[in-house]
Amino acid sequence: MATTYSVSARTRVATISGIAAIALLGVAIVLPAFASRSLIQDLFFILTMLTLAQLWNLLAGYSGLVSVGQQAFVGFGAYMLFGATILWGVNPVAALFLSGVFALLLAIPTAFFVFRLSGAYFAIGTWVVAEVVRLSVAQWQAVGGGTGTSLPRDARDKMWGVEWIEALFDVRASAARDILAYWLALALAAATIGGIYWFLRTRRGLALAALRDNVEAAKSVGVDAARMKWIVFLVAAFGAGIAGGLIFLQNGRISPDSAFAVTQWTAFVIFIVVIGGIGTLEGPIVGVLVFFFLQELLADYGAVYLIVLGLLGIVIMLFAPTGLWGFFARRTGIALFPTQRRLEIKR
Amino acid sequence: MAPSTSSSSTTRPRPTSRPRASWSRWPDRKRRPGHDAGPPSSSEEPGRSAILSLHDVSKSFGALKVADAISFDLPEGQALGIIGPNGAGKSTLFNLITGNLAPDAGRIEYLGRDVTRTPPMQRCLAGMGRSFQIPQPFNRLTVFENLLVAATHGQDRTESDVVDDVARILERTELIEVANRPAGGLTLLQRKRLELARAMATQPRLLLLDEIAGGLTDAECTALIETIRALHAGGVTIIWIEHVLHALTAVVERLLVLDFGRVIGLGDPAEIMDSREVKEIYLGIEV
Amino acid sequence: MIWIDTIVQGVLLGGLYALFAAGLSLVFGIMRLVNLAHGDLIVMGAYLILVIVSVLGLDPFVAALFAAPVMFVFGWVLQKAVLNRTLGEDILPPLLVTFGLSVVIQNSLLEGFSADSQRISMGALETASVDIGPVTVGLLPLLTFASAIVVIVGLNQIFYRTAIGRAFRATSDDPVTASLMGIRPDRVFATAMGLALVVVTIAALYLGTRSNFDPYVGPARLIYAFEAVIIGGLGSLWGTLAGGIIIGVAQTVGAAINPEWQILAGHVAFLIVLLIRPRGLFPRAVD
Amino acid sequence: QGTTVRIGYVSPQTGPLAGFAEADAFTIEMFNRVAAEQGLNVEVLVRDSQSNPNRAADVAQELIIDDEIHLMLVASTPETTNPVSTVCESEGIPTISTKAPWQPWFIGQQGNPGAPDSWRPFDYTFHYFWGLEDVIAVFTNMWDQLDTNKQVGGLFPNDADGNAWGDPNVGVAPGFAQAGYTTVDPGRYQNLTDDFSAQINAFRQANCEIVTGVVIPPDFTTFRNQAIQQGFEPKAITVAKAILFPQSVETLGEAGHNLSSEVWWSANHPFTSSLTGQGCGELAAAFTEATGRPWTQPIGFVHSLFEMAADVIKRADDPTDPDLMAETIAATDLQTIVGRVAWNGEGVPPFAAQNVCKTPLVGGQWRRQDDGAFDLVVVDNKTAPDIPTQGVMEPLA
Amino acid sequence: MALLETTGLTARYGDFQALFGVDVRLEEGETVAIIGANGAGKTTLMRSITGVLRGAPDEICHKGVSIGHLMPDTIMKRGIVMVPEGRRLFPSLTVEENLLIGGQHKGGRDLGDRIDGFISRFTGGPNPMELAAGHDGSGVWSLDAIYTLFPVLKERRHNPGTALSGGQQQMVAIGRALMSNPEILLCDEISLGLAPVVIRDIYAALPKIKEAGTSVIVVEQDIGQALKVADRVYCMMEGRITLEGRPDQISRDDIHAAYFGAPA
Ligand SMILES: Nc1ncnc2c1ncn2[C@@H]1O[C@H](COP(=O)(O)OP(=O)(O)OP(=O)(O)O)[C@@H](O)[C@H]1O
Ligand SMILES: Nc1ncnc2c1ncn2[C@@H]1O[C@H](COP(=O)(O)OP(=O)(O)OP(=O)(O)O)[C@@H](O)[C@H]1O
Ligand SMILES: [Mg+2]
Ligand SMILES: [Mg+2]
Repeated sequence: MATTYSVSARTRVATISGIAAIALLGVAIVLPAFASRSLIQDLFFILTMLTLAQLWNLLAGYSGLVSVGQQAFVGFGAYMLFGATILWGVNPVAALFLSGVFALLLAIPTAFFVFRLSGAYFAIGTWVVAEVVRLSVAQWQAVGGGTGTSLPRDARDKMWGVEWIEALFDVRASAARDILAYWLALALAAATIGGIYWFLRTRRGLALAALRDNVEAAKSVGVDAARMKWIVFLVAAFGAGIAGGLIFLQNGRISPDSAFAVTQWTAFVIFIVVIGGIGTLEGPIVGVLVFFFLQELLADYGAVYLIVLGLLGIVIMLFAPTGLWGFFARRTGIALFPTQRRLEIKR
Repeated sequence: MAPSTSSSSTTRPRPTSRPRASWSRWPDRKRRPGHDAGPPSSSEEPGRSAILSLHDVSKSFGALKVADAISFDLPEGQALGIIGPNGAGKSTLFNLITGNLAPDAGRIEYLGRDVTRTPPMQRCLAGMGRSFQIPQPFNRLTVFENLLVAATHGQDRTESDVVDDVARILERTELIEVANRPAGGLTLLQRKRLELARAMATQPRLLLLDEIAGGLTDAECTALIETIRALHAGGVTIIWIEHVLHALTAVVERLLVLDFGRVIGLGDPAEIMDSREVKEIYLGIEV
Repeated sequence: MIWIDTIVQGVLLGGLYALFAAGLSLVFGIMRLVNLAHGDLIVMGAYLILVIVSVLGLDPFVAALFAAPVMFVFGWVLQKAVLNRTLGEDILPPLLVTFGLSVVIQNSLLEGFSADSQRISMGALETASVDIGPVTVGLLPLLTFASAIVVIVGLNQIFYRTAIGRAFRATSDDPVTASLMGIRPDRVFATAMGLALVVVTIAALYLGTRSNFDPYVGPARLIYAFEAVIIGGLGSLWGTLAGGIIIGVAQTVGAAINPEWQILAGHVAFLIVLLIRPRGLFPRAVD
Repeated sequence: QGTTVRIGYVSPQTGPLAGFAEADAFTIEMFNRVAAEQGLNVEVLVRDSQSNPNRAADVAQELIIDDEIHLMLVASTPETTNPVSTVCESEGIPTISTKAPWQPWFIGQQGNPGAPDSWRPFDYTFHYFWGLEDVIAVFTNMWDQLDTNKQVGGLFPNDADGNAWGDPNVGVAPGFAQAGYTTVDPGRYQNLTDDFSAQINAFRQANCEIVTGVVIPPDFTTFRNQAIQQGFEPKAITVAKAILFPQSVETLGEAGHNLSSEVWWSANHPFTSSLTGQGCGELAAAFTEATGRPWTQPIGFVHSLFEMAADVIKRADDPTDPDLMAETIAATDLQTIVGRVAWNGEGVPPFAAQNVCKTPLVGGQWRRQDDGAFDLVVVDNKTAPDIPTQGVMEPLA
Repeated sequence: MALLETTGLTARYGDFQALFGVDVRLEEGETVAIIGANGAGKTTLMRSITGVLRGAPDEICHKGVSIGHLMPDTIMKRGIVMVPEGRRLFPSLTVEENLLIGGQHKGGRDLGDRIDGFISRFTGGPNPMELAAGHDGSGVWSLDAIYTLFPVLKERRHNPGTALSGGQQQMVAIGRALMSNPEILLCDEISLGLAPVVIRDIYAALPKIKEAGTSVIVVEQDIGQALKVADRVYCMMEGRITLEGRPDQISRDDIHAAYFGAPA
């Protein structure tokens, strides 16, 4: 009797969804040729929120780090982009990378502090750190202090690729900048989802899932919980920094209040993750779509939109804590991004 | 989609637990007979060095003293049973040994090194494997993945390296049928088996088992005894907390009795079981 | 002289923050509920008082008396119908639900009252002042501070002298065992939230009279309140007062050096305290 | 002219700055009526910034991309004008902006306000109002009428106005110093703060007899109450922004009497509207009649903004072409209800000459009537002698 | 009609079934002992009776009323009180407060019940207003009576409950349960982890409790103790009753078989 064992992580749904994802990515890349400018802007918004949601999901959904202070990294990344372009004359597109790096650097002392805390204290601690960063940045007069500042025209004009896009699609500079920002957001979102997916399929990713389920047990089978926490926190800060830089690069204007807005960069992101389904890669994708369509639907009702969003978040948390995707997946068993390793036995 | 990992398909008969290949963080990692484990203490069996020694280890929860100056040496390769009434501090003792709890006082040596402040994860890498009394599966992972985590992290190994080992452990613990089911859906019995299987997957050198025999049928119990005996025969040192005494006495060479966090008996199982104190305190039957 | 004045003003400001924090401390202490909507509840209370003042033409203090029972019932129902379902090991559900509540309250107030800033007028009391030794202090801040003391003394009396206080503490320790004593935890929690909202009403009165408020000012008040609670230590009401005073003094001292540092100094003081004592100044012995 | 010209208008209709937008509805109603009479094919799309700069930028973006406006009008404090102007400049939408001193508007929109070499003019956005040099002159002229120790305490928040006014080099302090006044500036504070004891202490410490600054209305109430509570009584309080409106002063009761402020428009200004032919007094009366409220300064400026819109649309060959519109705006020379508007560089430094036009500024003081109502009385007109004074500066209390 | 009776009682923790149709009966004035090995389901049985684990209404019957679905506090107000396994004193309460809280809600309905009763008129569901009624909580047990029963507690009454020794804590736990003058007292392993002398002291209190008219169920692993105090004994194994009888009627071997599933 020769029994052979092997691991497989492939499913048919995943193969199909993989092909679909690549096709979708292809369509998304060429989309600016057909789409209206407002659609491009909407997609930019969706993609950046999706990136932030995936990163927060990595933090809270997989690592139990319920941070209410991600706006610290979004805002700091954004401000470093403005600082780098205005004060040091860096090309804004190149400065995006600096956004990530500086957010990462900020995350190191932050982690030293907040990792001393746990649970609710951790959440509040991250928030206070974000406030401290906001208030400190508001003192930085070279980028406008509490008023904020705008991306200077010179910097904007020399953004890589804008002229090329202008020529390619025959659009005005402002529309070309939107297209560039959209492509960058697309790349960022794809890299974030792809990166997280890849990570979850590595040995470390499995350990992360184990930690999510049971910290004590994971430690007892040799999982380095502390290191995982560090990795995840720093990665999330890096990604949030780039996303922040990109959002405000597209925006063209920054102020401490908008860059460090807890509602926009954390509360909404949390809603997206929870509505979609925490602890899954699909959840934030579903969540961001729901979030966006709600916004479109209720755009004319002002604050009512936020009231509905808040109520929806509450209702989902109370009655379907695994979110819309969790609800769907439990019934169908479908996973678009399977990370489950199956033991195949051939006799 | 990334290609899936797959393993080589050989089925060499190999003991589930083999001598440790590497122990990267620790310099004196080789298993040396007669290896000096600190001061040569009251080791009853000369020739076998202590893999684990506790020196006056104490722990309290508030006013409740659950470990009271516990000291003992455990020679490498021995199987030690621990018994004691509910709440005596048996599970707490495990948590102290594995680092899930920090002692208030005292010192714990493992393989001759002071590990009192070493985090549990490093103790695991150094070869301590454990099961939890209340099963602690990774609920959203499959049974197979539960073992995979343990096998790849308890030992620095890649997934494809460990597949065969993991599968063999699953067969041994009769979990192979449910290998691809989420652990959260297992019955209590299966969870208990999973506890044992996962501990085995870390390829421990010292295996700590907390009440894994409760609720088994006679046949299952016999199978369990066989599994543990085989591990023991493969050179693994074992500490086993158990209320099912006949299972315990079938395996262990020495018995430790805990009561109120104190060691009230340590020695040959038969003698210990026969002692008046134990009968009174543990069985509650007046002799 | 200027420093004495700065510190006195800071202490009085701390009284306001302690008032903001007292209700939060109550629910955090009793049911480990992190209420991110607390700041918005205070703002909601302020609007309620404003409406009563302008519709019925009452004195703000009398209006608060009317508002308090309304807020109590609101808190009771909120806890019973919504928040009780979120309590448990996982901190995410309460965090998220109260976050949602915060967004809902803020935007409902925005819909109802627009973004205009409002103020509850107290007439001559607003500018009245008394001389205390070398410093002149406003009567209103003094009244705020006195109210903070009264609230904390009152809550302590309820906590340690009454049957419902006993029930609060017992339920907080162990809801299951409390239910075996004839206490229904969800009712106790609902009562606690109701009580917290009575305290919130008092805080709202002073929030609305000291400076301006609009639907968005809640989160900033929440963060000061949380800082006060955490600095004080979980469940210690006097600790909360101390925490409020620390934040208040840090703010005025920071502002005296440079107004830019006013709020920053409060946050930094919080971070420093937490760095030195992660469990706050007066933590409970058992958690 | 077949196509409708769409005009976007952004202002803070709610929030702490809501007072600035008080006359919006009244003015737009008037504009629509007059436009219909004159056969102008226009549509005005109004958006509320809620006094929040980020929202201002968002609604501007919406107006441009979704509503495809041709002309943007924006008014009331740099918190509103700057984000909107920036968006419009970037999108290439012609914009006329007002009701913000020109330095915070122009310099505040530059990437680095601290580096004059890096400042650049704008192609599409045009602003008319007064500047810090005017407010310095007006304030010091008013204080010169009193007998003080010339110690001035400054309340400058960390916002666009506050940072511009409070700047030690290009803010108000050097100008005050030239007129012999010493400025005590404790530093920037956050808007909507709970506590002003630090500033009060600092002013008292420096024995300030005058308080000035650029404060949002709610914060001024907090400051004034705390100052009285803590026994700080200066001889003059002359602040911009906070006490422009009778309502803000009325909430202070007695404490509002003789507070002084800059006056950019009043019912007594000697100008007439190019749109309706009304004089200032007539316009103020019409407003009071329509709304039942006393006249306020913004009435004139919001009115003038729509005068501008009508004027450029009439003059432009194709109002839907952004570049032509920008040229048309640049070439404006119009007598409006707030005075002459022409971007001819008069009284403006060269770097801003292309985009900034100045209108006259005088000083006024609030006088409490027996019935508790307040009147704004012009007490100084040295900077614009054609605007008559109605009294002389009096000390507080 | 028995005072308390379970019929076909089942209980589960998630997917794990812990009780499989347990039938137990307690007559007025009786003391019943339930013995069994670790994990046999004794505590689960107690938790089911007191409502901590809830099930079908008819599975548990108290004086002819189905109570299987009621909340623990309602059941407690009917006069069924438990001394939980592991004592479970409230650490934030002093000894005296721990005792007082036991008598705080003795019987009858309180404001909360009235409100819930009012709400249940609209929502349907059990009306605690009616179900909590019936037991008035009067009787011999008071703070003084407890201090007389366990004099050592009086000396330590202002200490936090958890600062006492295990035996003293057990006394507080018993006293706390007695404060409401229960009709039925459930004691879950009150000798657990205690020294034999202490156990003797605690068991000495049982007759006094019975004298006051309380019927008692004791859960014990200490078989000797259990057999001494009980009128009737049930033995449990793996969620089932495996033996029932009077202490003098059952032999060691019966017990051993019922305990471990196989003859010794
Ligand atoms: N984290 C903790 N906090 C407070 N008390 C604890 C904690 N863990 C255990 N205890 C208490 O310590 C005592 C010893 O518990 P432990 O789990 O070690 O007992 P055990 O000997 O394993 O018992 P069992 O046979 O029931 O498993 C018990 O009284 C228990 O209630
Ligand atoms: N909260 C729980 N979740 C899951 N299983 C549980 C839980 N509590 C108890 N069990 C299981 O239910 C079964 C019966 O437990 P129970 O506590 O009723 O036993 P017991 O007879 O009281 O044992 P002991 O003598 O140890 O107190 C055991 O197998 C136990 O592991
Ligand atoms: Mg144990
Ligand atoms: Mg039990």
